[in-house]
Parts: sequence; C-alpha cells; structure tokens
Amino acid sequence: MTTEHAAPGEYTPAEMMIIATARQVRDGESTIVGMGPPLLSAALAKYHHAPNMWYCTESGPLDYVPTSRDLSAPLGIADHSLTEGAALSGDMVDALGAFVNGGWAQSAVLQAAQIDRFGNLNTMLAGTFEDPTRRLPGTGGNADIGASVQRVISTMPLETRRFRERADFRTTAGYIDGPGGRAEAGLAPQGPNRCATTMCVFGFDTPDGGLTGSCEMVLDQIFPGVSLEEVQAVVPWDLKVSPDLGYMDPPRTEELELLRHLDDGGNHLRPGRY
Amino acid sequence: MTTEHAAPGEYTPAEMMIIATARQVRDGESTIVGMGPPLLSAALAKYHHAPNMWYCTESGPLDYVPTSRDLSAPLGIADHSLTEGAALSGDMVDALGAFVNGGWAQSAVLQAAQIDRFGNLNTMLAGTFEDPTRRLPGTGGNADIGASVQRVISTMPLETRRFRERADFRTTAGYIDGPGGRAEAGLAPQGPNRCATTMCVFGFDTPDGGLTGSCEMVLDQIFPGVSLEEVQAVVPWDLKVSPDLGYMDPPRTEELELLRHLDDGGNHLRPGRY
Amino acid sequence: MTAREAVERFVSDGDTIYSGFNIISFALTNEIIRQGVKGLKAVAGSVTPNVTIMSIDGNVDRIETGYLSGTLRSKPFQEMMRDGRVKWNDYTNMTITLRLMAGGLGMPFICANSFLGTDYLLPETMNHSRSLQEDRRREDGSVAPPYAVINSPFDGRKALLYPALKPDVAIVHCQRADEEGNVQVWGPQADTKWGLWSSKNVLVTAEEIVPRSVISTEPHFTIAPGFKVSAVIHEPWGAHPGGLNGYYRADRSWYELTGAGMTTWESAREYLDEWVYGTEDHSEYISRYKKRFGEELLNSLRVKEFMGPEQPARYGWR
Amino acid sequence: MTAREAVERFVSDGDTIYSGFNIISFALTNEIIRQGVKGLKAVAGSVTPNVTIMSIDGNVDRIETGYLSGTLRSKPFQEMMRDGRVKWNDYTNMTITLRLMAGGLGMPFICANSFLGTDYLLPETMNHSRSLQEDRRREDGSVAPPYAVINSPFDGRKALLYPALKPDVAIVHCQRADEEGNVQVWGPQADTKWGLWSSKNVLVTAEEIVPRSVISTEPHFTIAPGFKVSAVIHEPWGAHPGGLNGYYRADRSWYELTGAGMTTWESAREYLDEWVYGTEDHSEYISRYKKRFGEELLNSLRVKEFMGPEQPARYGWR
Repeated sequence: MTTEHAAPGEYTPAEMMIIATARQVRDGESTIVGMGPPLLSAALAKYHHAPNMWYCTESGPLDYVPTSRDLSAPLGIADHSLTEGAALSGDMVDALGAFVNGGWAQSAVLQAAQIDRFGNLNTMLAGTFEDPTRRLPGTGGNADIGASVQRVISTMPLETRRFRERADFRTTAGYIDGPGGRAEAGLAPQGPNRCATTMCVFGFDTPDGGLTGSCEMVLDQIFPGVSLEEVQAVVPWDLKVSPDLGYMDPPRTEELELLRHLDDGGNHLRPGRY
Repeated sequence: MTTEHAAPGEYTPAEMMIIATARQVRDGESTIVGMGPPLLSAALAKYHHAPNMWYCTESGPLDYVPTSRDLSAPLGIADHSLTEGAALSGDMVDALGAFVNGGWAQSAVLQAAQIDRFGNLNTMLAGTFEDPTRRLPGTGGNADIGASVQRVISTMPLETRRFRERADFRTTAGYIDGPGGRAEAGLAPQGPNRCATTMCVFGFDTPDGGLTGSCEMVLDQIFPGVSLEEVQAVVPWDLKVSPDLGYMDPPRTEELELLRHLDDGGNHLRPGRY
Repeated sequence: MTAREAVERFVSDGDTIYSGFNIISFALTNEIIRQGVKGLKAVAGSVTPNVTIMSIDGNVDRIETGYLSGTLRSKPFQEMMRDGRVKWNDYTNMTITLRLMAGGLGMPFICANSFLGTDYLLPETMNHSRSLQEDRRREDGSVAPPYAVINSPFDGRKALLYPALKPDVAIVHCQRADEEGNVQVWGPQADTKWGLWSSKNVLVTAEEIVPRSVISTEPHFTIAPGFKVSAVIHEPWGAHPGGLNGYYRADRSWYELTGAGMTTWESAREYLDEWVYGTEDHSEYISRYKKRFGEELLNSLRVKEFMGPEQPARYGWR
Repeated sequence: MTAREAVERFVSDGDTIYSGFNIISFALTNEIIRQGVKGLKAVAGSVTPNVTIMSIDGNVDRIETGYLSGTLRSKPFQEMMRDGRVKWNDYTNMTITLRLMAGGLGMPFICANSFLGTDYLLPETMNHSRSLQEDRRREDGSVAPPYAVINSPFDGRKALLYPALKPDVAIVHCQRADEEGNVQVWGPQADTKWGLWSSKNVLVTAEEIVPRSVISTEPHFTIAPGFKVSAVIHEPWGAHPGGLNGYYRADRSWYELTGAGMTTWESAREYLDEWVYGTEDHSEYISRYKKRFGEELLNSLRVKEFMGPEQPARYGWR
C-alpha cells in the first residue's frame, strides 16, 4: 500500500470529511448507507479498504457490488445502479425492516443537519417547530436506523449551527439526555459511535456500550492543519477531548483520486455544498 | 351447454359434494382455496363454469391458471403446480395477509371437521380440549380466512358428528352465538355464506349481510334422492328450512368426467375418505 | 383506459393518494393537475418532486411522509409548508412503509421503535399548528394521536404503535403489465408494493403492455395482481422525468430546462402552463419534448446496457 | 461446511427451531436426529412430517404452529401430543408467519384478527395442561398470554396482538446459493422468508452452489443475504422426500415404502434405524435409496418440463 499523501491545499475540507468518514467504515461489516455524503463515503470505503463491507441502502438493494468499469457512487438511495451486482433486490421492508430494525445492520453511515452533545441527530428543522428558520427534508430513514443500529457513523461539516448543546429538534435518538437515556426510552443502550466532520472525528464516551460513561461526544482525531482550539471554538459546549487525541493522516493520493472519480465531476461535492 | 345428467348410482355422495361446492364458486370472483376437497372443487369450477375466477392459495401463488394438458387438481395448497400460469408467486404474507386479511378475497372455499348452527367451523379437535377423542390438524388458514372473507363456502359430509349445535371447538368464527356476534367480537358482520355437503347445500339466514336475521344455517337445496327428513335426522338442532327450498340438479356428465379427471385416480376422493 | 378516464373515474377531491418513493407516474401526476383535482393528501415513505408540482395549484394540500425528497428547492412549496397552505405530519421512510403494509394486511396499527427517544413524541410535535389534526379527529370530537406508546401485554416493555394507512388511490408507473392488470416491477422497490396493496384503487401506467404469458412465466415480478388494479394505461416514458430500471435514466437536466423544479412561483407557472395544462396527455407531452429538445436528447436517456440472468431460474413441477 | 459441522455448531438442546411449511431440509432434519439434539421447540406456519420424525426420540418436544400437516397419521405422534410428551400451542398459518415477520422486523408483537370470536381466546385454551406455559413465564413468575386483546389507542376498537417469534435456528433447503450464503428460492414460499429473517442462525442446504454472478443477475430471488446465513451446505436431493420446484417432485411413495410416516412405534424405529441412524450423511442416504429402490425410481422424480421466461425482465441503468 502506498503511503503517499496529498499536501495541504490539494484537497478540500469536504473531501477530507468524506475520506475521514470512509475510514470509519470497516471491512466485513454490514452497513446501511444514507443519502448524500454517506453514499459517497461508503463507496470510497468499499473500493479502498473495505471490499467486503455489505453496502446496503434503504430502498431495497442489499450488498451492492459495482463493476469497476463504472466507478461512480450512487446518486441516491434508490439509484438504479444499486442493483448492480447486488445480492438481494428487495424493498424498504426488507432493508429498513428486516436488515436494520431486525438487527442485522452492524453499522450505519448517516448525514444530518445537526448533532448534539449526546449524539442526537436533527434532519427536521432549524429553529423552533412553530417558527422554523428552515424546514429540512425530514428524517428519511435516520430515525429508523438510529433506533436500531449499534454503530452509527454520522457525517457533517463542523459548524456552530450544526453542533448544538441540544439539537433544535431530535429526529434521531443518540444517547438522548445522557447515560441511561436510551434504556429509559425503550431502546438498546448502544447508540452513535462516530461523527466525522470537515475538521475532526468525534467518538463517544461510552466505555461499556452505552451502559456507563457520560455518553457525550469526545474529540478523537484532528485533521491536518486544524488545531484543538479551532474545534473548541466551533463546538458550543465544554467539549470532552480524548486522552489519546490523535491527528488523522491527510488523504492518501489514491484515496483522493478514487474519491474524485467516484464523485464523477461533483455529483455529491458540488462546490459550496459542504 | 349440454344438459345431460348422470343417473343415480353413477356418482358417489362425495362426488356430488364436490360438484355442489364447485357450483357455489362464481366466475370472476377472487377466491382463497383451502386444503383438501376445496382444491378439487375450485379446480372443477375453474374448468367448468368459472374460467375467470381468481384461484389463489395461501402459500403464495395467486391466480393459478393451469394449462389444459395436465388436468389434475393441486394436491396441496403449496403444490408446486400452483405456480403454473399464475399471475403472482409470493408468500403467505401476500396470500393470507394482503389478499385475504387485506380484504381482496371475495370468497373462500374451506373444509372443516365440524360446523355449527351459526356457521362456526372446527378443525381443532373432537371432544373436549383437555380430553379430546381426536386431535385434528389445527386451523391452518381457516381462522385467518373466516375472520376476513365475506363469502365463505364450507364443505364437508353431512354427518351428525360434524353438524353440531355448538362446535366442539370454534376454530373459525362464523356468526359466533348469533346476530351481532361478529360485531361484538370485533369482526365485520358478514361471515359464512354456504355449506355444501354430501346431501344438501345450506345457506345462512343473513338477509342483510350479517346485520340482521337469525344468522342460523338454513337448508337451501337438497340433492337428488335425498329427503328433507333425512337431512333433518342428521342435523341435531331444529333446522331452519328455506321457504324456497330447492332440489339441486344431479351432476352433469361433463362435470362428473371433469371431476374424475381432475382427481386423477383418487388423489382427493380416495374411497372411504368422505 | 386512458389516463384521463382513469383519473376522472378514480381520483376525487380530498382523496388520500399514494405516489411513491420510486417509479413515479408523472403521466398520472400531470393528468391529476390537468383535471384540477383538489385537496389531496399525499402519502409515501418519501414524497418526490411530483408532489411539489401537485401542491402549487392545491391538488395536494396535505402530506404524511418520512422525507421531502428534492421538493424543498421549491420556494413556493417551502412557503406553503410554512404558512399552512400545505399541512403535514412527519413520519419516517420505514414507518410510512410499515403503515402502508399494515393497511395492506388489514391491521389497525403496527409497531416500530423509530421515534423512541426523539422529539417526535412531544405533544407539540404531534399536534403542531400545521399538522393533520383534523384528519385524525374521532367521532367523539377528540383527536387521535399520530402514533402512540403502550406497554406490551407480553413483556410490559414500551412499544410504539403507528396507525395503518389506507389510501384511496395509488398511482405508479411500472415496467410492464398485462390487460388484466397484473403489474410487474423490478429494481429498488422501496414502498411500492405496500403502497399498491393498501390502496383502494390502483392506477398504473405501464411502459409496456405484455401478454399474460409473459407475466406468468416470471410471476415473481408481479407486485399487484389484476383484481387489485383499477386501471392500467399503456404510457411509454410514463415515468419521465423520473427513470425506469431497464428502460431509461432519470432526466436530470429537466428541472432546470423547464422550470419543473418549481423554484419560484413564476417558473412553476411557466412549467405548468407549457408542460401540463399545455399538453393534452402524456403522448403530447413527449411529442413536445421531442420538438423542443430533440428526439436525440430523449433517446440519450434510454438504457443501453442490460443485465440479464446468467443462469435463469426455471420453474418446473412435472 | 458439512451438515454435521453445521448442526454441531449451530443447533443446541432446547433451541427453538424453524422448519417451514415448504422447502424442507430433510438433510438437516436427519442430521439433527443423528446427533441426538434434545428438547427442540418447532415453529412454523405449518409443521410437516419432518417434525413428526424429530419428535419420536424427543428431538422436538414442543410445537407452535398453525397446522399439523401430514403428521397426525402417526400414532406415536398423536400419543405424545395427548400425553404431554409433546407440548403445544396452536396458532394459524398466517399468525405464525406474521409472528416470524415481527421477529424478523424487530417488532415486539403484531396484529391479526384471526382468533376474534373463536375458542382460541378462552383462557382454558391458552393455558391448557399440555400448553407451553413454561416458555411464556415472565421474570416475576407470571405467565404471558400466547396472544392478547387490547383496545386500539387510535380508534378504541378491539385489536388482537400476537408476540414476535425469534427462533434460535432455521433450517431450510433451497434451489441455489453461493459461497457467501446468499440464498435463492422460487415457487410457493409460504413462511420461508420470515422464518429465515427471524432466526438467529440460518442453516441452508442447497441443491446447487452457484457463482455470485448467478445470484447477482437475478437478485430478486434472494430471500436471505449472506450475512444472515450461518452455513450453506451443498446437498443434492436435500429436500427428499419433499419436492423442490424446478428440480424434483415429492416422493409420495416414500412414507409407505420406508415407514417414514411413523404410523406405529415399530415402523418409526425401523425407519430411523435404517435411514437416519443407519446412514452417515445425506449422501449415504441417497446412495442407499438407489441401492434399495433403484436409481431409476429416484430419477423418475426429477422434473422433466421447465418453465422459463418468455420475455426475460432485464435490469439496466446506463
């Protein structure tokens, strides 16, 4: 494996976010992949280091294995190319019901508009319910997935409007109000696991699968050229920092090339989008 | 259409029962067909006078349209030949769930071990629950079907052990204890509609779809060579008789020939079985 | 039957209409707009731009969905969602699909964990001022909740119930159907099957009408049998500008070329006037496309590479 | 993996086992008997003669099903059902299938009207002396009901709930699978799909092992994906004496020829000794068949006429 890395300025923060998200995807895992950057991140992971991850989307295709002649990531979760090489072509009951809610999705890659201190996601609205500053598309499958999947990887740019002490609206259960929150709500204890952004990757303080620990987001890895203070300046609460805080490697040249190929001229990463 | 009829002694009571059952099946209706004599009766109806009935069974095949070169009735509700010419090959959720429980089966043909005054069926046991004289196979799909289908045709030999004032065990809801019984139980008012036997055909006193009337079984048609008294001697309660009591035509020659062909040497009507 | 006859006969003001997440009949969408049907409630796992289009003139004024897919780029639609001209309650992709399944299976409600621990369970969410409270009003005047938590009678644990959905009418485009109305679909199916089974009337546009024997030799592709289907209309390109697996790709330039994105009231108006009210039917719509943008552009959408079975499964029983 | 290894690894005493209404793996059934697994609970829409066979030596001693299909001709089985050596609660074809579906979908329970107005709702039926009360005992010592009526929180009407079923292990025979465990089935499917999705471990015997590309070019036939499947074993004639759509018909003379009908204790013993304990594995079982009855009789079961697609559906997206 080459270890040639891209130099600063040769990639965008959005590209680093996708690459950092892809790096959270493990080979051999069955993964439910959400709309937007997750489709691209998971495709990158599959081609780059996780050829045996089971790439599944909620409209029904399970285990998408694209042929290499058409290296572009699916545009949506019902993109017809998802049937390419798939092991199973079913419907939403199969994908979100049997696969996700039935407990067979080992991980998930999701985007959201907001995340909060305890990993709750928001894809519903900004502002208040009666007077939203912006109505968002809604939860899609995020709420379904967050309720059932034990290793949720979320991805979004690191921005103060997105990182909230409490999400404006909790669309998708993280650890809710902290330890014991999920159990009290009637959910299995383990919730979100990682959040990859444009500046860093967060983990969660859940040493025991959500049963103990503060269940708060914890800064885990910082990207090249980003300082701890810069991250802390964005996050509006007293951010926990991992005692093993690390620095993430910049994109490898091959990751970056592959990503750009998969994005096929900006399908996902149109300038100004992230 | 030929009107040539078989003479007395040229057919068995069991054959007459199958033919009488088939005559209750209407062209153009979507019908759920149960194990045993119903499979044969419905096949006879489809070939004889109801080419456009939708012949469906609970294991998943909907709208079985057999090719004429292999004129034998399916042996079981999951007989692989049911896929022959079918419009849809699905599973039990499709057949009993969507088709039957969803309200799209206009009629049903069912066998049972017992029927009672109010049309409740029993396929569970003879005797009492704690000390059965005979354990029967259970309800299969009968209870599912009886709860949802608005025109249930049952079929069984006319015998005192089968016709009970109250079924030994009510596996399948008819009109339960009489008028209003179904509504009180939480079911739609219309329940069983016909019962075809070896001696006669019964209807039900439900002038208004189960909302009014006594909801009792009513003798409707008697078979050739059978007297009213003979029927009354078998039925252990004070049997209502239709003011329009009729006599059913004997089997037409073509019905009988077709039936024997479909039964393929006694698949269903082995001597001594009914 | 033509699309016009089907909509005249089977779509009424105030109906609940299922138009899915995938394989959308734009042919029927446009006909509903042409006929000026009003006050529809749109339900689907995700609603798509055809629902935005139907909202501009009030064909659709209520929505129950999990996701507004590609609809929010429309300022008019955003405006109507905010000021209450369009009313809505939110669910999820799965829970709407399960609600349709429950409707299709004759169940009153169905379980799903999806909203446990979220703000969807707050009373102010369930009954916000633009929500569908009126649709949930019971005979005694009280308002049924959009979902409800109970304790399981089996293990006492919390269970979240969602009520069944039974639309009045479903519209869908499919790859092929026969004269009896047997509908076949392949590719990602999302909520389609249960959208069709749960609806009282099912209106289908089909890319191809095929003999029954084509259906019967691949009966596993049938998602709705003939007795479940009210009308089948032969409508080539019936999903355009959406795509159809095995036939054509989505027309991604369409929304910008024509204003179908409804981004402003003006562009929405222009689009509707030219492409919907300005065409008699889908066949004229496609003719106009060819005239305006050239047949080549349309043909460039056609699928050129196919995937057929490597070792076809064969049925056999004798 | 061999059937022996799969049963050793994935089937334990006391497990709940799904073996379906249709496409039964007699190969795995026989291996379970050979290994003397005890105290299994069999669940399926309908249980079939393979469950009778597994009941004789106590491999199966509990049953939850809708129908005893072809099993009651066995006097030993009848006797054990009566004297409590086999315990049981009855459901229906649909409600067991829906309970498996609920298990597969992660729901605690599911609705169905089926038992409204019947004697199944009598307390003496639910908890009769040979019923599975012990399996339903809660931590606090009380016994959960096998199904329960509640009032709907939406419209107040009666709703009958059935608890989810989540078997420990499922056994099934299929037409074809690949090395990754993707399982394909066609023909009447009854409860199979949800039997597989609801079970923790899925053991599959396959008539053919095919390359992934065969699976991927007809992905609509896959009823369980590889990550859901614990073991796939290549086992030609693995459904014998049952049939397999597209491969062979059921062997209707088998039960009388060999005593597999278990009509008496003696014939049951003889059958087990010769055909199960007396064979090492399914391959030896088939060899013995050929020796005893001739290869021609076996071959006469093979399907000779096939139904292939008249106009094969083709996927395509570019």
